[in-house]
Amino acid sequence: MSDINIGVFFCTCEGEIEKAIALDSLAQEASGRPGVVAVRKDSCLCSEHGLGAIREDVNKFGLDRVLVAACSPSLKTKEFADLGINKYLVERMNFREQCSQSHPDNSEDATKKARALLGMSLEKIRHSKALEPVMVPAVRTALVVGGGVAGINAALDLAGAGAEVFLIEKKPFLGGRVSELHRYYPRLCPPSCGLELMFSKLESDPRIHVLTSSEVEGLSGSPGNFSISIKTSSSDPTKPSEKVQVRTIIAGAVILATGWEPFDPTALTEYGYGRLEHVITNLDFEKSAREQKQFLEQQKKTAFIQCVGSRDERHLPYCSDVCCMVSIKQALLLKQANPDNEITIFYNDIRAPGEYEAMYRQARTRGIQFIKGIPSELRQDAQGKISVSVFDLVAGERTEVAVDQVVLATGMKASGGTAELKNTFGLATNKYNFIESHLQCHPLDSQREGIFSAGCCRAPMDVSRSIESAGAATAKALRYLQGEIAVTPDFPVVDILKCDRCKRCVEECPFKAYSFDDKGFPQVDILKCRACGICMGGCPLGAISLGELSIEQLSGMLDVLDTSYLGEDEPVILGFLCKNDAYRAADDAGAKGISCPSNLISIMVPCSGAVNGMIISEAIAKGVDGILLAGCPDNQCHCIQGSVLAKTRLADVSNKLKEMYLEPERVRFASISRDDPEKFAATVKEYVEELKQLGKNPLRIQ
Amino acid sequence: MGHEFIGGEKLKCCYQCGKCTSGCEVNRIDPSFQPHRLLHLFGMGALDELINGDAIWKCTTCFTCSERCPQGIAVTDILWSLRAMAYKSCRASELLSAQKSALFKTGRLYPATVLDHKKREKAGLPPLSEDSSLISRIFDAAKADG
Amino acid sequence: MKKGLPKTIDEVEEVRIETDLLIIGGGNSGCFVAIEAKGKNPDIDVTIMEKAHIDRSGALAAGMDAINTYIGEGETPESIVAWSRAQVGGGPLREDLALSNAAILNQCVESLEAWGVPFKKDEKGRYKRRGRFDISIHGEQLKPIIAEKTKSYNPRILNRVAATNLLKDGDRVIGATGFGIRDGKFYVIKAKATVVSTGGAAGLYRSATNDGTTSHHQMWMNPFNVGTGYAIGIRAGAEFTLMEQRWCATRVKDFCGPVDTISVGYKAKMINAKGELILDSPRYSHLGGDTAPRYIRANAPMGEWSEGRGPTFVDTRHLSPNQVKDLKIDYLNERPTYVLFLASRGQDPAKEPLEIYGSDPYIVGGHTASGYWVDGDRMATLSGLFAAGECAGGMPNKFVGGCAAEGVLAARGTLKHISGMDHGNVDQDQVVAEKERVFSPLLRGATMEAKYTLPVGQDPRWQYDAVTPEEMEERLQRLMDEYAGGVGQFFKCNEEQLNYALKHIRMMKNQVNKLFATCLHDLVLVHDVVDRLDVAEVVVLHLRERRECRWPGWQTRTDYPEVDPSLDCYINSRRDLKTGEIEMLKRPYQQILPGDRTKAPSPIPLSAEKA
Amino acid sequence: MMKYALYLGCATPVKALKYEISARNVAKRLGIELVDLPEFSCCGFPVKSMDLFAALLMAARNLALAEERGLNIIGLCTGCISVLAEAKVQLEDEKLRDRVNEKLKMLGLPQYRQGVSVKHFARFLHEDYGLDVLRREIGAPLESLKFGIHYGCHYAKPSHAHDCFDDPSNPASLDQLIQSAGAKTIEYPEKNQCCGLTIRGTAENVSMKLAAEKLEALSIRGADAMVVACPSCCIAYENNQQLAGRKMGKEFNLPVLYFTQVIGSALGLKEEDLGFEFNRIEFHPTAR
Amino acid sequence: MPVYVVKDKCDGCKGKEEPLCEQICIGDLMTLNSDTGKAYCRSLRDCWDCMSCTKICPKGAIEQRIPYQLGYHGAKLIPMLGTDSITWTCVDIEGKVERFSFRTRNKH
Repeated sequence: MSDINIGVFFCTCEGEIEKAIALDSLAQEASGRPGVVAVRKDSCLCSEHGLGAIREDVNKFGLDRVLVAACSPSLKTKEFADLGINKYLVERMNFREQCSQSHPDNSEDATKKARALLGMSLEKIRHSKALEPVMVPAVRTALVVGGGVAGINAALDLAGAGAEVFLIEKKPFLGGRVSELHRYYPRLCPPSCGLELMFSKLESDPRIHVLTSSEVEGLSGSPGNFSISIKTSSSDPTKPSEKVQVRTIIAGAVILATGWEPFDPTALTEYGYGRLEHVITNLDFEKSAREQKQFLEQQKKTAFIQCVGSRDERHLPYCSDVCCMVSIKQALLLKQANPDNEITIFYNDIRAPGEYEAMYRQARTRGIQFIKGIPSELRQDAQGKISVSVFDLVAGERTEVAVDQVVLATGMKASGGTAELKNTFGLATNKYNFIESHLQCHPLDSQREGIFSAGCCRAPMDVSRSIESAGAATAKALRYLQGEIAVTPDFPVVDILKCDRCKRCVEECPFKAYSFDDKGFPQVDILKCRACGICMGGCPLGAISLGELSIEQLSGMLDVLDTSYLGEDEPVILGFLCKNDAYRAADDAGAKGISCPSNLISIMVPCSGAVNGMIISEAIAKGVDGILLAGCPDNQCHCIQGSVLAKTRLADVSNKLKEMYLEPERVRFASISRDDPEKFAATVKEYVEELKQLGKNPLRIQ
Repeated sequence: MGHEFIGGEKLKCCYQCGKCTSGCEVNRIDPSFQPHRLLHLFGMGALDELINGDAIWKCTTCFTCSERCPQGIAVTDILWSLRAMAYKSCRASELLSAQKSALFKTGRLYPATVLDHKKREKAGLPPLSEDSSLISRIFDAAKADG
Repeated sequence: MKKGLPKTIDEVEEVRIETDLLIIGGGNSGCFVAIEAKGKNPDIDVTIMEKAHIDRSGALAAGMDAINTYIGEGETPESIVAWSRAQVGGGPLREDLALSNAAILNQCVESLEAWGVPFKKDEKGRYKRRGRFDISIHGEQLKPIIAEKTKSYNPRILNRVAATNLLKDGDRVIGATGFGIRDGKFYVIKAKATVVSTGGAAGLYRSATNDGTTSHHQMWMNPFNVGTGYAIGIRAGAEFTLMEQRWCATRVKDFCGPVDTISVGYKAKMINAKGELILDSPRYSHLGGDTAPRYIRANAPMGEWSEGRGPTFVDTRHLSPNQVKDLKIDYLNERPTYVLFLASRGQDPAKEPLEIYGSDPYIVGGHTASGYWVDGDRMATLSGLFAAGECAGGMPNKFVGGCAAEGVLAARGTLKHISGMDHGNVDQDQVVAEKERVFSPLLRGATMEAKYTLPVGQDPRWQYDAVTPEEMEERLQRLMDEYAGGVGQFFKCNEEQLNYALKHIRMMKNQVNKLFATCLHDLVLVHDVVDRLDVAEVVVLHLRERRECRWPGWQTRTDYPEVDPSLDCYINSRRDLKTGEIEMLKRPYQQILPGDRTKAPSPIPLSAEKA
Repeated sequence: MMKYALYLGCATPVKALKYEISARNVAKRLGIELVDLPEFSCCGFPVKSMDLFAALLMAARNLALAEERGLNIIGLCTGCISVLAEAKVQLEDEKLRDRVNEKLKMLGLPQYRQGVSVKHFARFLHEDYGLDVLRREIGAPLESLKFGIHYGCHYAKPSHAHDCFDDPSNPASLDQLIQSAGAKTIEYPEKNQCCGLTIRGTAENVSMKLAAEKLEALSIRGADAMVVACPSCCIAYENNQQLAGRKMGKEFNLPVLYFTQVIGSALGLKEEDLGFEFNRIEFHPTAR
Repeated sequence: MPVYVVKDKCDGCKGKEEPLCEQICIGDLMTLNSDTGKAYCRSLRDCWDCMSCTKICPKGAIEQRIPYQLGYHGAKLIPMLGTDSITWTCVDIEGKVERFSFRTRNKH
């Protein structure tokens, strides 16, 4: 099918590339290839002049495919996307980072490898298709679940950005946990003022609809057009919920702000909460302080015990983030109310990030005692005095204080509301039952597109950070509230002529993007999909292809790969490199001049989980000596289980190889993190050596 | 390491909150005994200091620290491990050596004297059996590692 | 995956579909019917009813290594027909059908390549010929590729639905009924035209390699082609022809796999125990030696055995290592486990010749001429009913290419028929009766399970006080082998044996209401054996009617050892729907191509062979 | 009739006859059959300080022996019971279990198959026999008496070994047991404090002080007697009472009883059937 | 002809119903044990050894055997499916290994 016009453009990169690769001879070969109608060499293709030249040729020769041999495709993407031709018809060949720069000292092999790359890319580009972003209509309505401080702020911000907002709250009133507080830190102002301000804003904004005594019953549809059914029971507490109203809301995005619950310290019996008088929790403290003036003023000795339940294997294995500052705040309040109040805070580590340190310092200057050391138990004498005996780790000796009250600094646990939504929304939660996300790279995303989390349903955090995260979540959600959503067209497409409906893709998709059409064939919801290609990697029939990279293209590239491009005795490794980490690490290796054997030809894949076993088998059958699948370390995979699945599939192939009396070592997985080019180079070197030991792939000899 | 370190796995998680020592009855009376410090030394690998010192023999094995350690460290078990190591390098306390000889002779910690046997008989209690070789058999079995 | 089974007939869910064209059997020719019909007229509604899954069903399920009919350089449609006629000893053969088929044969074959099937090529880039009309392919994916093409025309595909009978409105066929093997539903499908393309009938006879246990299905033809296509026609009163012309072939011994691959593909000659070239021996040379009609060659090894010169072989000792490799690749493309078989014998064809033996007889109208009596449009004697592939009678030596072409021709026939045709009226009584007939074995099964408590660990069904389909199948196969000229009897039979067979077949037919099933899979087996009985009866009647030896091996009558010129005609049969009796009739032969029917014009020397 | 293997351990049969006698008779009175297994050996507690694996092996040995007879274990010494119970938990690990069983085989002993339960007699009465049933049996409730309960560290600790049947920081079951005998019990801060006997030989001062503090706390609060559930604790408080007093310059005269003696007398058993003659500090519940 | 499913390789195609081997089997013989979630052949006697299931199984969990009555023990035949090719490995009863690798589909 050479009814297409291909233009091949070589960049010398100011000699950087040409010093290792004989571009002229390649250019000559290229011009001889079927379909190639234009070949050009330029000293700097990414320059205005270079790009101009390409555009010119596109018009002059009516090019419908453009092949660019220059730097890594992960660079200069904007420049080469705008060549007057659909960007999916432009193919990049990594001649610099992964060729000239990584084999600087061996221009002969570099050229050989470049030649192989040229052949494969020419084949790949034949099968490329022009793709346009898909525009999906979306409503301008958002749903916010949870009327706490995070939820309220999210609602306000969304409305502020012009969206219609439904704010639903389980309780008959808004405010959440914050309304149970006496003061917030660091400014020690009463929540009421802040809340009242927010409430009035909520009321005055016609775009915000507040539904109290309401709960989410179910969610269907996809981002841009979620349909959520909501049950509202009579908000009047005197009347029983006889009149229950169920309504359906169509929302483009959902922000979860289902908050937290206090940890109940009764479990730590040594502190006798509930058994001993005047042993209270920090939340009890807020309540009393709010309700009875004298609670703070009346002189007494108070001890605070930090980390009660938090950072405790048996209860909350995590740090609850706020307890240190809460105790300091409460201690300060006691001091303010009555300077004679004596206060000791028993701590393990005080965590006061950023400007909170100032409050900590203030507390110390106010004469609040800080003792490093956690008491083991509380004993109460007949007079009700509580004796706190502790080993002062700083003094290196035991001290004992008798106090009138002990405040247990208890932490935050995930709320029951979150747990309920986990099921209705099909969300994932982490092992502490907070909403799961890629903590580091996508902290606000849930594992479902279009659903975001704000405030303490994500992790323990204080008021200011909750408000902050509400703002951030809003910004994320807005993408789905613009009236229409532009979806980049690299999502997978199922070839129902090949598909046998085994459902593997549906099961393995980490984002639950698959559902079934009326004939029972899997269909991907392009809005839930993140184009990780895990379905493409898993399909036993090779029936699924990504827009950017199809099974057809891959097997086409294998067809033309000359497995002895370095000569008969050199092993050839085909590398499938995850574009997030491994591929970039490989680029850096080149950029840093870490030389790397030219035996490896790399193909960039969206995720190591996108590589199909049939492709690997095909490569082995074609005589490739080794397959290197390089992905992220398991816990770093952006597609949650991509690299894990990749390993399982690789294991299947290597088992098969074993049965076939071939060496299972011919397939290998390597975890390469983005910043470890040395490891990448070392891995390849080592693998090449190992393969030399193994000898040629017996199927190559055939 | 093997079974000598039953309970030792989590040792490295100790973040020195001192709760063990705070709750330690012995420390209250003999400040020189500081469980958190033993853990620290153990973590630092200062085994000799531990094994040669007498601290490890002061623990009553009351389990209070193990019960309450936020990191779930089985402090008591670790102390036993240390004692066992001391014992193996012949640093055992006299008490232990005494107990040992009793055990190896009779298979019981408190050997019954003639008088004891009489008393029991008088009180109509069943006679006590003794097995002089049991303990050594068990120790041998334990050593013969499979 | 045992679905909740019905307690009563009424519990069986009914699915009703109205379609323009119903294709029963989604194998090679069935798929071609769909492709041609949809290709010519995308607007018509086409439904494929397939007992298995069209990705891998029918005779091509395991793959195919060759296309046995392709009109290569120097050959013509006429020459292939003449050759085909000679292959069956001068016929009878429907030359009209054969010529129309030959006219479109090549384009069908070539389309396979266009869809992605790799064809072997010679040095000139032409299809690699291994015999006069044989070309070699890598057909491991042949069926999946045909299936993909079919799906691309988006017909309604009912996988795992087995046909049970034709729906009739007077003399006209207006669709068919079937049951869902997975969903347990009863399908009533009305169609303006119905094509039967279910393949032939295997398992009527006991295979020589069947040792009862795990080798029950060790046979050449796909054993799940049980002749349903014939059976539903027989029951509906359609006319059938040449059902006595059984396909008894030479097969590799103890495996019962194809042998042309070797004998044709690698010029390996048949030898006997003494090492004599069988066909060059005076016993066969006068019959044409290597070019003797197919049935002669097929019968030769068994002849040697019966006269004490077995075992017999194809001599592969001249093969080079590369040829052996190619030979194995051919098998891997068609019947992979033959390579496993050789390995399990530790046998190297270049060192030891391969043993051959006679196969059990099959009724396969794509190979011999058995099947529906059809007109030029491939319409059977019942209006609205068409036959394709192995089901269409009168035209032997179709094989893969020819069956595909038959599909195309049948499709064209149906398109003509459909235009301006209504759906006709379904006879509700027939539907109710049929539903009862189809599902009652399940109800019996339920009663059985309720009645007995049985030892665990073994298939309890053997203990039941009723008949399992396996039992009846094995009885039928033994009967046919011993009394209707099976391989065990060197394909020979006589009037008395045939009468005996007939008597016992009818005894079994009286007992089909004792058959029971305890799951949907059993239900398939039940209807398989029921259909086999109907076909077997007709086959035996035909064998009895042809009181001569026209094609020794395919049809050998010990009591009439000669060819009877008065029987140089088609022997046909049709069930009289009133009496239920099968009546036999004769139809004359009509020669179109002049010349000696027993001689094929001498083969043009093949460039491939010179190379 | 409920049938159990009685695990005596080393101390009880030699140092605590009154415990053994009273326990056996209370059991008989309540219709609990206690079977003696002569093969039972030391639980392994002291061996832990020499070789943890050998200790585990000894515990496993005892478990396996009872299991072989199809009997669950009831014990009197809190130390022994917690060692056996802890071994049970450790042996839930399959690898370790296999290793241990392999050794048991070497020793010609039955395999341990996790089919035996281990309980202190007090826990058994509280959990299985049941307080209500017990109350019904009480013939001579000890209304007038006020006891100070000493649980002993291993009674409820390590809690995971004892299925957390009682609160390790603030146990109550023994109090309830004694209360069901009609008597009162004293709440006191030192309740959970250790008797210190185990370090008698290595840190005598600490050991004595620990004992003394508790004796004092209870004397001050006017306890009629201290109630214990472990022979070692009893040695610390009864046998060493004067010694501990002298060390701290105090005079104690606090009777120390086993809970079985108290229950026994409330059940109306005779003093001689409860080993009262072995009480070092004389005490006659009925006399007060 | 017997086909055997290797338990710890088979993952029932994860779909919990109709795994690929069951979809493809021409004889309606392969099916899923809903308790174990693993596939099995419900009637060894009826298998025609077309190897469709063996070829299509993504986990390589299905083994094909020759009935002992016909061929001796120990021979193996293992297919490996690529996108356009298939590679067969055959091991005979003496342990001799042969490999066959060839195209099964042409590119359009």
